[in-house]
Amino acid sequence: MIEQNLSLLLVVIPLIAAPVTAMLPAGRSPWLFTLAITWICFALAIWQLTIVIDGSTISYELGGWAPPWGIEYHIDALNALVTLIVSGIAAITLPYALLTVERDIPLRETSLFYAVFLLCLVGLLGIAQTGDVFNLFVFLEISSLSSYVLIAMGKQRRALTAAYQYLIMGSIGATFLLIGIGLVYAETGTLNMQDLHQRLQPILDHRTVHTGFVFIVVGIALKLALFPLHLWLPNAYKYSPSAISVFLSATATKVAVYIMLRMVFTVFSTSILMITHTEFIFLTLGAFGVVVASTAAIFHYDLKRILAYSSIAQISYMVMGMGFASKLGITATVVHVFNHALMKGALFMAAGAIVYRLGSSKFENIYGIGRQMPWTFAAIFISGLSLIGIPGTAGFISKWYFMLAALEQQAWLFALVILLGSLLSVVYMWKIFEALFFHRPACSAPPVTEAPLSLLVPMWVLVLANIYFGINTELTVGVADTAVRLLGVTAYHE
Amino acid sequence: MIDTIIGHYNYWIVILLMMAGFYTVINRGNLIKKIAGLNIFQTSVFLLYISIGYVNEGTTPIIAKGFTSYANPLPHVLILTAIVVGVSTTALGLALVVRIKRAYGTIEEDEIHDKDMSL
Amino acid sequence: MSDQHLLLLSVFMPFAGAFTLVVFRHWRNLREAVTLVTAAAVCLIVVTVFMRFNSGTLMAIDIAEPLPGLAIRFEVESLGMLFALVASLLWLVTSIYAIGYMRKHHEKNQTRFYAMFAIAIGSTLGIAFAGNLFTLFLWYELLTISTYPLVAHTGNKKARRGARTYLSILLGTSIGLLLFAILITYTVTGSLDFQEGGILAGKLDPAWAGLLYALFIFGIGKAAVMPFHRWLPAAMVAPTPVSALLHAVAVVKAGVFTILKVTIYIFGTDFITSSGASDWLVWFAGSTILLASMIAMVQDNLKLRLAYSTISQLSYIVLGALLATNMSLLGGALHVSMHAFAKITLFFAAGAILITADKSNISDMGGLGRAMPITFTAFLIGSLSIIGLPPFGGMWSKWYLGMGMVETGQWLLLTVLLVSSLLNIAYLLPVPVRGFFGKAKDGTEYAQIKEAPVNCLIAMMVTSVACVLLFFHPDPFYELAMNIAGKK
Amino acid sequence: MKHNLVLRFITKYLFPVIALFALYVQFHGDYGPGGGFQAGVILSVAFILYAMVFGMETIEQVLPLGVLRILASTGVLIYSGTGVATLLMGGNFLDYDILLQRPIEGQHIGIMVIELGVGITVSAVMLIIFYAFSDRRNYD
Repeated sequence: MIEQNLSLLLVVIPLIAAPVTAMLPAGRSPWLFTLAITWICFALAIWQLTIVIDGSTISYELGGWAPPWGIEYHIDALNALVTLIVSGIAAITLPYALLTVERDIPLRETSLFYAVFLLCLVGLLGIAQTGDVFNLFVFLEISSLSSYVLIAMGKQRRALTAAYQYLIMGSIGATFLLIGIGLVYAETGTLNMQDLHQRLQPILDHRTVHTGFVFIVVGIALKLALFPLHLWLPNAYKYSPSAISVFLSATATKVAVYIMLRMVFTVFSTSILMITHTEFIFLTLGAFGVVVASTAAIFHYDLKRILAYSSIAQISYMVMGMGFASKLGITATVVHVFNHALMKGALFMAAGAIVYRLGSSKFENIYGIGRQMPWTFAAIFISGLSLIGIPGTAGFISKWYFMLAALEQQAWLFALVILLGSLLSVVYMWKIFEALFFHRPACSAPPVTEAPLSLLVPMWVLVLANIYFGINTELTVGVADTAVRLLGVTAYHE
Repeated sequence: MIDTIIGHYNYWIVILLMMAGFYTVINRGNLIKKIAGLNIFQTSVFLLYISIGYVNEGTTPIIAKGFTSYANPLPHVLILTAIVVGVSTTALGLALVVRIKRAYGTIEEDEIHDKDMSL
Repeated sequence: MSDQHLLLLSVFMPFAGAFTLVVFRHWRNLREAVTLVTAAAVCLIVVTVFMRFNSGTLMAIDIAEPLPGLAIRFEVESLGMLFALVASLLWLVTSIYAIGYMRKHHEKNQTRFYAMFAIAIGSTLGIAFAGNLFTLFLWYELLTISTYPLVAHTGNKKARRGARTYLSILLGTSIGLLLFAILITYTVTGSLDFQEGGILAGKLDPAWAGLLYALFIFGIGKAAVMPFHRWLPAAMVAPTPVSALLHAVAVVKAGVFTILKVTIYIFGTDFITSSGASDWLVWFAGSTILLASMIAMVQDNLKLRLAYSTISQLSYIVLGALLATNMSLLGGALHVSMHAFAKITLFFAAGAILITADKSNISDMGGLGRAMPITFTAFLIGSLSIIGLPPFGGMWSKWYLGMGMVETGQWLLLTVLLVSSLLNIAYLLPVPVRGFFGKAKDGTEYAQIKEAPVNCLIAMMVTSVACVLLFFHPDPFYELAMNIAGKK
Repeated sequence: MKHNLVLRFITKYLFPVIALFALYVQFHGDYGPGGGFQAGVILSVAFILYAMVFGMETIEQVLPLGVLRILASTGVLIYSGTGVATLLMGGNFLDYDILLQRPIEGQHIGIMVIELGVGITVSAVMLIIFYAFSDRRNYD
């Protein structure tokens, strides 16, 4: 019973839980309930992955309507991996959220906060599970709307403007996506992804299809903060409550990358990239994104903001990977989606722990804090190394694949950009290390102690995952291989 | 030529509204006007969808005697959902504006920017 | 214990030691005892590995496979064995020295110091026993990172700036060039295994071999070939034991060791000679030898002078690799060990002078030798070994390097070698000479200055005796080095 | 506006008419244009009109914010509960065929219940939005 409805339950359980949470009395009970729900989702996601990891697929028909008329949940290895990331990060964020949320959110709003959090989870899981493009749009908006709310709950007033800016940009992106879906629907008369793929193949050179494709790509590019549409992201991550920074940075943009993969490779196909020259656009914008965002990160003096800019750079890598449009490139993108969730999650958790103790992430307030908070600092250090791509960490694996993809096509320029990006990340990460550890603390700095255990344990789980998935890549690379095969991407030929 | 232009009048309206809305979003500094622009922008898309679903001589898609041609109901259903999304976005956006007004005392973008910078 | 586990133990023992001594951080004596015990244990294990290796046991173990076809693999082969022996033996000596030094110098954060030191040595052993280029790169990067806190140890502005230079050059070259080179190698061959005769021959267009080889030579920033040498003088802000073991032995030798490995097992010496990959690179190494020696002559700070001397000496080994003949490789491999023992003696002496007399500039050391005779004698022995005079070990390596040059008819390079030996005399010997026969600037005698702490003296004596012993009995190292050269 | 007799009079009598129309739209959605979304909005309009004429306090007495929140949540739960019910009865999510013995009746009852949930949530949410914007006692 559970197994046959697995793919659905992953969406429905948090959906039912959200209104229940909203009705719970303020206090710790909403947290406890949400915790249980996220862990259940995580367990189901693992289960789901074990079913599809061999390359098989699950198809679930909502309301018993067969596709392409009804909404279908179509699960393959890629969906399952993204679901695993989203639910896993949610499950690990929740223990972390307990104390930080008590600090960030007024007590009477806690039940609403967790309800909105669950809605955001519903949206993200729904995107990952669904096989219907319009359904995907709806889930995208559920997750986006709830993330605007979550960001606006940040303590400083700039959280409001950040959320507002994100809302405007996100809504434009969603509307673009809607236009694109509408145009494609007008041409094909279907919304089911598999069906769309079949029907689009003969008409890939129609102008309406191109227009639809471009609208879809631009719409998603806004959501995933592709350079130069990234301006909403730094403030949104900087001013949101700590737990939300962790959750969104590790999941929201990754899910947007997933949508891009799905749309480009499943709904359309690799050849549309060549027909519309989008691969070149992906590569160029990705390369600019890597260089510009990494450089921008160097010139900021605020931990969370640097991490946010670094996120933009890392997403640009993923877009470059798509631009290579080869087996290796997409493998790199998929692996990096997973690995980046691990490292950014850990980094934002550590940043949140510092904010928890000091109330600020500005360098001038946190100089030398690494000595008082050695575990937090060590977490930043190791996950920072992973971000740079030091061998032995998860980040290295994805960088390795990006480089292989570039070298395979003898795209020397882009290979150099990837290396340059790594070097720039060395610079900004080391700026953080030095500020946190070797810089003399300000005289007025209050004495602080190590972050509480409930913050440290989730943080270190992610840190250790960074090392584990740098040494054992059976899961990540294995799933990515299967996913890429199912996406129909082939190895690069000259 | 004229026929093609007039024949696609629904698209012209859509494009006109879309550009008007988009321009407002980008150009206006007033946060409420931005949201109004966003609304117009979204509405144009709703119109696009509905006009896609139109079938010549078609009636409301309810089975009844004497009618054989119906409008395609699916775009309507889709757009109903999209309208709900639009309403939620508007409500949330306006709620944010209210709170921004409370926090900053203004809803003009440049003034808010100045206040943030002056800190 | 099985051979494989012994191998793993040798690499991970220092890590375990680091962990243990952090646990015991509040008990100073216990902590330092842990360091010593770990160092001794590692030394013992490596010697055992050496014994078994000599008796013909093949030792190799894969511990994980992060990327398809690229395992984290440990394997013992002659060159790595030689390097591991040198590193572990000298770690034991340095640990003894470091305890005396750190206590006398009242350094802060000693726990961090010892822990990172142990991790750095563990990484060095990882490099030595790496079974493929991928594993080697992994430990190479870990070594860079683990030595960073040691360089920045004092934490003041000067140390931070030095550490930044250190890190940016080492990480920059390794990510920007070395990783690039590794990836190209992998793309071309589909493998990164160390194979006798190399893996690139026949797969890479010889025209590109020179470029790829250059990426390797410059990418391995730890070998300090000019113009990527700036990090080594910058690293001299570190406490002296760090400079002694890491920046005269472990880190820099890891660099040249990697170059040797790449030359022999990735390119293959035949491929290098046939493709002419190294023809233009030898001049970089040659000019590094001369330029660094000249810069060393004008340095007044003793540690800086030694650092530039190291840069120059490293290029000897690089040159040995670039020439890719039996003799030159033998010389290069021997020089890894000979230079290690000599240079560490010099650094020990420099550190001893710093902590007892508080002098770091050579011009202030006039007459100091009479107050610290043992230290300065050790310095003299080290200097002579570096210069390459009998009866000191340094003679052998220079001899074979020179033979290699004669063999290939590189007369100009031979001249470089000889001139640089003269320069060695010019910048090293003035120190003991001034110490023994010179006068202090202000004419005072150093009545109040006693010899260095006994720990430091023991360490210095051990290494200087080793310099002499290695002249008469270079056998263990010589045989290992012969293996490599002979395998060609 | 509290003293405008005409408005007060008309509003009082319009209120039940609007509410009734909302119910019509709600339950006739099965056969003609209509459904929970529309009905929910219409129903909330009745309350909003009343509130605009008689003041916020009057409807807050009937429908305090807390009740509205519970109503909004309940609507969602009715919706998803129906889905879960179909699941438990062995069908797919929201597969109404399974609800009653004859599939066609199942479809009728299923869509009714679903739309009821939608209607409750929509009207409650519209009122919550209205409260949020009109209740400016806390600031200004």
